[in-house]
Amino acid sequence: MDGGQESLARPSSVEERRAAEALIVDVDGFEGPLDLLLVLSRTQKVDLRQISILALAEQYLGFVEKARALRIELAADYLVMAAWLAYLKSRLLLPPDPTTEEPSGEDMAAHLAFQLERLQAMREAADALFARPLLGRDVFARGDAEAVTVHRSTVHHASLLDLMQAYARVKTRDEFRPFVMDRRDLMTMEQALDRLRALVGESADWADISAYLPEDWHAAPRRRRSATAATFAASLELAKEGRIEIRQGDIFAPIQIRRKERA
Amino acid sequence: MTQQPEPAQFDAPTRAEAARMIEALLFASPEPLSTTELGRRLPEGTDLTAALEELRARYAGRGVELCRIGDAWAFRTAPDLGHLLERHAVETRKLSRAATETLAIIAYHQPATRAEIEEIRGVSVSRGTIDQLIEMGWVRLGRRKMTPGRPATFVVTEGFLDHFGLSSPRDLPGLRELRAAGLLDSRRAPDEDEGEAGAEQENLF
Amino acid sequence: MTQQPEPAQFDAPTRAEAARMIEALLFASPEPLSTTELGRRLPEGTDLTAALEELRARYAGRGVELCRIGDAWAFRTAPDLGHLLERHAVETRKLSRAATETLAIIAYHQPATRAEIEEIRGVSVSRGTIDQLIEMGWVRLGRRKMTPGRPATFVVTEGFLDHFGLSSPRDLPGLRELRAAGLLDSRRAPDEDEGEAGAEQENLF
Repeated sequence: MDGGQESLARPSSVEERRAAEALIVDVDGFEGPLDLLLVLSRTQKVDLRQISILALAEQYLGFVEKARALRIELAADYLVMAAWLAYLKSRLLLPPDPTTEEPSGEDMAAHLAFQLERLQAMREAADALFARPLLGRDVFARGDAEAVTVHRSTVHHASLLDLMQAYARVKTRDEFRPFVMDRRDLMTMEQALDRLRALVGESADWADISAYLPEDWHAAPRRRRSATAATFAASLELAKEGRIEIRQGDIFAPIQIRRKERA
Repeated sequence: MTQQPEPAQFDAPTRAEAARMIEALLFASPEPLSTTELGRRLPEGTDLTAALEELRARYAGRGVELCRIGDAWAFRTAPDLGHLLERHAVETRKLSRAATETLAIIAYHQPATRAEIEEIRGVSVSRGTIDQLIEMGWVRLGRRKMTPGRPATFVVTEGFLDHFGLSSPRDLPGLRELRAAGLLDSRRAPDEDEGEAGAEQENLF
Repeated sequence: MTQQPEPAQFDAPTRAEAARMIEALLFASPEPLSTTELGRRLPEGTDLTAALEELRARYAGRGVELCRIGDAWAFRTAPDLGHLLERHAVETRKLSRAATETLAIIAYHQPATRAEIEEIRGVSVSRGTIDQLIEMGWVRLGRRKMTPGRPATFVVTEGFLDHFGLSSPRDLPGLRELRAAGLLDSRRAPDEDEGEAGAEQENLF
């Protein structure tokens, strides 16, 4: 990037020129606008308390201008800081307005100076911390640790209730076999429906549904019950289809069906 | 931390300085250091023997002692303090379902053979399950059964009765009482551990 | 190897005996042991404070020193002997500037909220930075701040103190000067809402 040759703060030495160049090239290298301000402030004075915030604001705004001219994308917080510094600059340059409740430009500048000083202090503190004798680098812990031997023993626990429940569980397993239907004595609704469809067309007269049960399903009560239920369900289905009519004279009276005459 | 004066770089260290250095080296080293190795690490001209002798005397009778291991040196905890470095951790765990059932069957049917237990549980009983109960002191071998093959039987112990607060196995509540107490609902509680049982539990149905 | 008489099981040990025991325990452990942990391991009635003081004096200026780390104690090699021990040095990943600064801010301003860290650095703190410090065992969550939103705070750990050779956060380098210069005050920008301005800055030190 050849723009780096142009100086920001009229650097006198090669180092400073390099630093100014780095400012533009390494925009991503800054840890935010405050960090950038801190770096810029180094070209002014070493003592942050003596720094000219106004000059610093100028430098920062100049930096942002330059970055824009070079079409370098600046993150939003750099632009927010630029706007704020432009505002601060105007407050510092204009005579104070006695009617406003807003803090004076001097107060705002003083706080910025404080922030810079504090950031610088934290940076130095971090360096001081890492300059200490560090564990694993300068100071060492026991190398051959005689780790505490832990003798683990497991005590298994069971209560009388657990025992009784376990016994109850094994002893009653047989009583709880799943119920399996005996298919031989079961008529399905499909079977009844097929049968009924074939038979009901023949009769226009009312007839008990029991008359429709198959011959061999009459005798055994279990088979009769199953067949009756299936035939009844099938007749309901046919009535729904409009093929038959269904009636019952009274509660528990025989259920009768007949072919429905087509209109 | 006390900052010590840096020992002179090129002069041989005094005996006290050398002892300090060996102390730090042996402390930080994961394994014993041989005299050759120590010599390599210390400034030239160090009188190793004298320094090691001083250190050995210094640590004699302390909680940590300087030990010679073959040709090497290391700090070791004084043997009489070994007990401080041990800890006993006791973990309480619920007896597995397989073990509880097996224990219950032995308690209710004793003396019970393995075949009998398997018949009642409907699954085979792993050797480990009975071993565990024996190890816990709740079950022991009873008399062999006078049937073909003379199979071993298992019975519950005094320790078992003691643990469960029973004066005799006859005190165990019968099935009728279990039913009255609502314990015969054989639906499994949802929190029961199926995992352990699973291995042994073939489906009965 | 000198065999010491086994200390009486039920009497409190003498100060010399207690010092021997602590010496063995701390020597064996690479991690600092808290006074609570030491108390648990030693016979009841042991005067820990006196024994630790005796040990500290005994090891002062030696190659290995007794260090206080927060509420815990550990033996560490003397800092001036680091050059002898380079072979044991663990290559640590170099921390990013964001991480070292964040660590310093948490150490000097603790308990510090994320917002406070961001205010000082003038840039948002990525989740990963604090996570990394927590993972290294140098930072942990402190109590929530009693300000609106009850933000979480971060504080440094004993692992931090141990790594940087500090007995307590009060020993942080330059802490006094920084405080005197007002650089540890939580001062808000004059054009910002005064409402929450550090009304409740709990100061640890």
